[in-house]
Amino acid sequence: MAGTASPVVALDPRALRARFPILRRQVHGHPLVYLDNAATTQKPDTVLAALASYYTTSNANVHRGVHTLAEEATALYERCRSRVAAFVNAPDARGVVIVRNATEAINLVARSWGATLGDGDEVLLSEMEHHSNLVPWIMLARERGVALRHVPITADGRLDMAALAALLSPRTRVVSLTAMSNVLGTINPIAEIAAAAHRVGAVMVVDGAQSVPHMPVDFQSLGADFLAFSAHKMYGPTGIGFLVARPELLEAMEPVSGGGEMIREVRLDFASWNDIPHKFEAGTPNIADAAAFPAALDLLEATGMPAVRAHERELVGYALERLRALGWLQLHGPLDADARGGLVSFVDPEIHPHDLAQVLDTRGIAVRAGHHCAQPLMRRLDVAATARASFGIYNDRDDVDALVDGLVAARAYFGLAGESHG
Amino acid sequence: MAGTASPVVALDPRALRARFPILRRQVHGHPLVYLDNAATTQKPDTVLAALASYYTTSNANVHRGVHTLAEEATALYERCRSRVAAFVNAPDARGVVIVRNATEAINLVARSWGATLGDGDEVLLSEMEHHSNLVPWIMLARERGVALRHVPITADGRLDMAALAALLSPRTRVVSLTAMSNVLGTINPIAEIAAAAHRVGAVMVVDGAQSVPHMPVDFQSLGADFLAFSAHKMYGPTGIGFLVARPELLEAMEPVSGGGEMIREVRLDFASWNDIPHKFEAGTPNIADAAAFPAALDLLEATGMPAVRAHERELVGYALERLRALGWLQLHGPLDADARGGLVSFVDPEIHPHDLAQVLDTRGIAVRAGHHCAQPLMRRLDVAATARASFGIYNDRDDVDALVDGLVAARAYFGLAGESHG
Amino acid sequence: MVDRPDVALDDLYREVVMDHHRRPRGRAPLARVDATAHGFNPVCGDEVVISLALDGDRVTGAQVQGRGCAICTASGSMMAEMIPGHTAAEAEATAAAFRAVMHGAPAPGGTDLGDLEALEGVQKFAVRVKCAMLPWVTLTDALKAWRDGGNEATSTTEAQEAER
Amino acid sequence: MVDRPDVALDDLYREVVMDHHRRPRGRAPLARVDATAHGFNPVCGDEVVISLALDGDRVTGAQVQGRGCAICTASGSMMAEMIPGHTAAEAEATAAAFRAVMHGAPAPGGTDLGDLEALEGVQKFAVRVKCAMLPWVTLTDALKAWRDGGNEATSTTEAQEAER
Ligand SMILES: Cc1ncc(COP(=O)(O)O)c(C=O)c1O
Ligand SMILES: Cc1ncc(COP(=O)(O)O)c(C=O)c1O
Repeated sequence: MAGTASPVVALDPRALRARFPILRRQVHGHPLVYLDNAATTQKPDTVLAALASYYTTSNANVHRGVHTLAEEATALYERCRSRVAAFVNAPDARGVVIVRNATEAINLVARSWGATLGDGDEVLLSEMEHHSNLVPWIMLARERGVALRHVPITADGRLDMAALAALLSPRTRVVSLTAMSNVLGTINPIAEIAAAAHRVGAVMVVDGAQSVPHMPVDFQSLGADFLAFSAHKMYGPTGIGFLVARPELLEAMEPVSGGGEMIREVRLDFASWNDIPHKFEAGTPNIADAAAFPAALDLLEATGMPAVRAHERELVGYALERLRALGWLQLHGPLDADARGGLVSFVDPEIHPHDLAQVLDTRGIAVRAGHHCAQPLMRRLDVAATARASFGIYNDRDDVDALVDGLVAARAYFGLAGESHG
Repeated sequence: MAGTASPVVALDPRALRARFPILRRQVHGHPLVYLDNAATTQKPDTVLAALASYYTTSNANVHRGVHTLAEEATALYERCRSRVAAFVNAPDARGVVIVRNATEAINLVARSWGATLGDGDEVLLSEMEHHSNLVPWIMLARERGVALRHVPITADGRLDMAALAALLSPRTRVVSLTAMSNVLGTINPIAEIAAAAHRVGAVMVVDGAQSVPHMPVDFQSLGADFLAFSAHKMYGPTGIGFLVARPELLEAMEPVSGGGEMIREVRLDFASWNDIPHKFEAGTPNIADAAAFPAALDLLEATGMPAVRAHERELVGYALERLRALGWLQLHGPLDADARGGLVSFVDPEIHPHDLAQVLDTRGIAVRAGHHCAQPLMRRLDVAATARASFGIYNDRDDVDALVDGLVAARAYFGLAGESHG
Repeated sequence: MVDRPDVALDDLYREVVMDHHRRPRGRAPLARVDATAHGFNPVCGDEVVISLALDGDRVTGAQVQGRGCAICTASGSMMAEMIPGHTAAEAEATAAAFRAVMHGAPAPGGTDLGDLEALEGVQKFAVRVKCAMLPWVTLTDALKAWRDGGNEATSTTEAQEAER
Repeated sequence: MVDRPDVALDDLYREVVMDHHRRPRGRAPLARVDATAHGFNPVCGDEVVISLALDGDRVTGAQVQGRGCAICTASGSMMAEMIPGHTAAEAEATAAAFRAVMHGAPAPGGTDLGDLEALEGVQKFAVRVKCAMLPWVTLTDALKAWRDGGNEATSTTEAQEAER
């Protein structure tokens, strides 16, 4: 994947849409318009077929069996690991730990790598982080007296890079940031930050939950030390996610969970660990979903991540334009589509996001309303909640138009003026 | 389920077999004879259909969305919890934490409840435990100076109950035992042990990985405080398991993983927890597999757990009889079928278990060979490894016969005498 | 797929509900506050603060502040209108009756839910039940704290709505 | 489903392999031990202990003990027969060549694998590759420890076979 210099072939959302059976569903008598992709994406037929195929031909427990099914299941499971490594251009498949989700990946780093930290050490986060990249560090701070620092955001929803530079110091042992905000859409300059982090001797943890599904992500050229993401946000099954790491770091880390698969030798009161990445995978893993996930990577690779990004960039540009034109919405995050991923958070000052989402739902339109697991950011933006529309490879301008019509209809429903200014 | 006093209707393994598509597969030109059910079971068509149905109609992220799909996905996810609670007769669905597997469930107890232990406290385990019920406690012992004690086993592979009584003391804070050994098959008298544990003030942790799938298990009448098991060993999907607990205990425990879903309020440097069981479920859970698992419970409930147990008891009795009659095998575990679950471990003193499993595989017979994640038990039995045949609801006497023929053929292949003495 | 009868928006946003939402009652500050509680819905970030004046065990005044959706606002507004003049026990009985209705049970005989009946349609919208309950959960907490001698409490819909 | 050509058992258990398995060479204790290592396959519990006598950097004697399956035993027996008379570097080259073959690569030009060629079929049985490699992984460790000045080492197939 990485390094292919072929020209970007535009993706065809209609053709892609046909691959997702759920998109033929009706909601309240309307065709489903699914705009909640930042929460989770839908799954293509090939992922469902791969799941069914695993269970109807090769299901067995992995790593320990001589029999044919066990061998096949093991090969399928390990194939997921190498496919993921290739997808993000990791240096080595041994650096890919298969976990439940991005949250578990970040917790693993915070707990295991975090165990090397103590009083006086600092972890640098930001005001735009998801709870999954805040709470594990808050737990670490409680346990080990580590200090948390937070990069503030600018008025237009970007990381304040000057403040970031000022916060970095030799005390900084970890910098952990989202590559793309799930509320603001902001794409953060991770490569630049990673270089700065390394200069002060910190490790760079990248929350790739939103970036890996929606743009080309190259672990090595980012200079990441750890990268966390979830399969379910990238057209893969629920229940499986990844921690991609530099193998040397994993080698030095202690496991956080004990049991089958992760051991080398066990005595009643002594245990030694298996090699990486196995020492971090205790118990029977989520084999079926690992076997199925490469089908999602096939789709993304066939589409091409540059094309995915170009499509969503175009779509968010169109959405920003149409939503701004309504005139009554507060939009959060940078207004420049180049600086943001394919999602937009907005607030109608007169209709609570919950009510807005409810009205949209009756028209078959699925958006998310709430704090998006970013309560500190909500406080910073001085809102209780926002509504958020987030795009995937199967969305197109018609979906944006349906959203805009829905927002106008909501105003009408609640008896508010709702003339489009556009 | 619990308390139904209807007579046990014998199950029909042939009819059940028809429900499992993989059992129509050929391996090396032979119909698959799947005897590795203690490692993982196969999945019925209804589980596959439920999985597909979830993804093609209701897939969304849970707990936070107003839209229809999110509401449906949440209802399906929470339905799994209440179905599991009912299946094991838990006092309250709030006591059911959805995890990845039995291993994660035991780790959760060892880490979170274990954090209340310290020097001088003791954890009582046994010589027949799976690594998943040894290593988490070894890790705890390392961290907190807790002492581990182990109930020895008798010559015929049962817990030495006199030794157990002698090991229990007011220092014992946790008793954690398997309800059914995955190597010996031994069914342990958990209710009696739980009562004894409670008398000294210890909590009773039950590793139900092998018992819950194969016999009626009633959380309340066992007197369990915690019960761990995996869906994949009970005809459900991989990637999902359960910790069933008394809610009061969960209330008092700290979460071990932080992120979305599990919080009440998050500030940049402070977080408070959601209510149980949510505070233990950080990040997007394995929604699809939770939605699908009740289909496996449907099958088990329709079959009836007493009938499942009766079937497997009968089958293991037949297997013990036929394997003993061969005359050259070492059999491990109690020879009384009433005292054991539907699995049998054996060693041909002249053929290494790996080689035996390999020969069986060429005949389409899947058995496990190895230490079965029970290295201390292997040492106790003075073997490097055993071969193990383990039964499920779709196995019948023909499968046992195929196994016996395979064992005879292996002897012939390796040029050893192999006359049946039976 | 979950069976779910098609629901009309108007079931949720009845006339009476919309009226309370647009002109919420009970916003004015009280001269004296005897009990107060802060309620929080972690699912959506909604917050309410309930302040009560009591004379003996009779509620004489109620103020409802905060930010919430139409359902939450209307529910709080109805509460502010209903409970003054009632005893603490009566207010708690109303809260209990309303919770029963929200969870699909019939209102216990004899309870007059007044305007709250207009929120009956909310029960069909599982996520929104918490919105409707937030003011009432908070009220219950304020009264509990007042009985226990304290006069401040913090509560969440999760804590009290978990049993449903 | 993984593509997997149907494999015959005889590919795994060739005549030569079975012969080494039945009458393993190199079981006799050495008069002098200059290097030793303990190898362990955590997947199946197999263990081997390799002891070596060296004269300068030439292996003069090898003992292979332990318990393992037919493949592991045969592989160890072949080793005990092959390496005496060879230098440490030559023994290591043989180990490297054998590993290459086990992982589907051609043997580096010029290496004579001797009886080990009979184990070629093992490469089709992914799990069994570790069985065949265990004695060689352990040998490599014994020689490494000897070079490093120590004379004892512990190794596992996982550690060295992970890169494959
Ligand atoms: C007795 C016992 N406990 C625990 C486990 C661990 O189960 P899992 O690997 O699903 O976590 C197993 C199965 O391997 C088992 O047999
Ligand atoms: C930026 C970001 N980080 C982390 C997560 C957590 O992902 P998951 O819930 O799959 O662990 C999410 C999604 O909810 C996210 O948007």
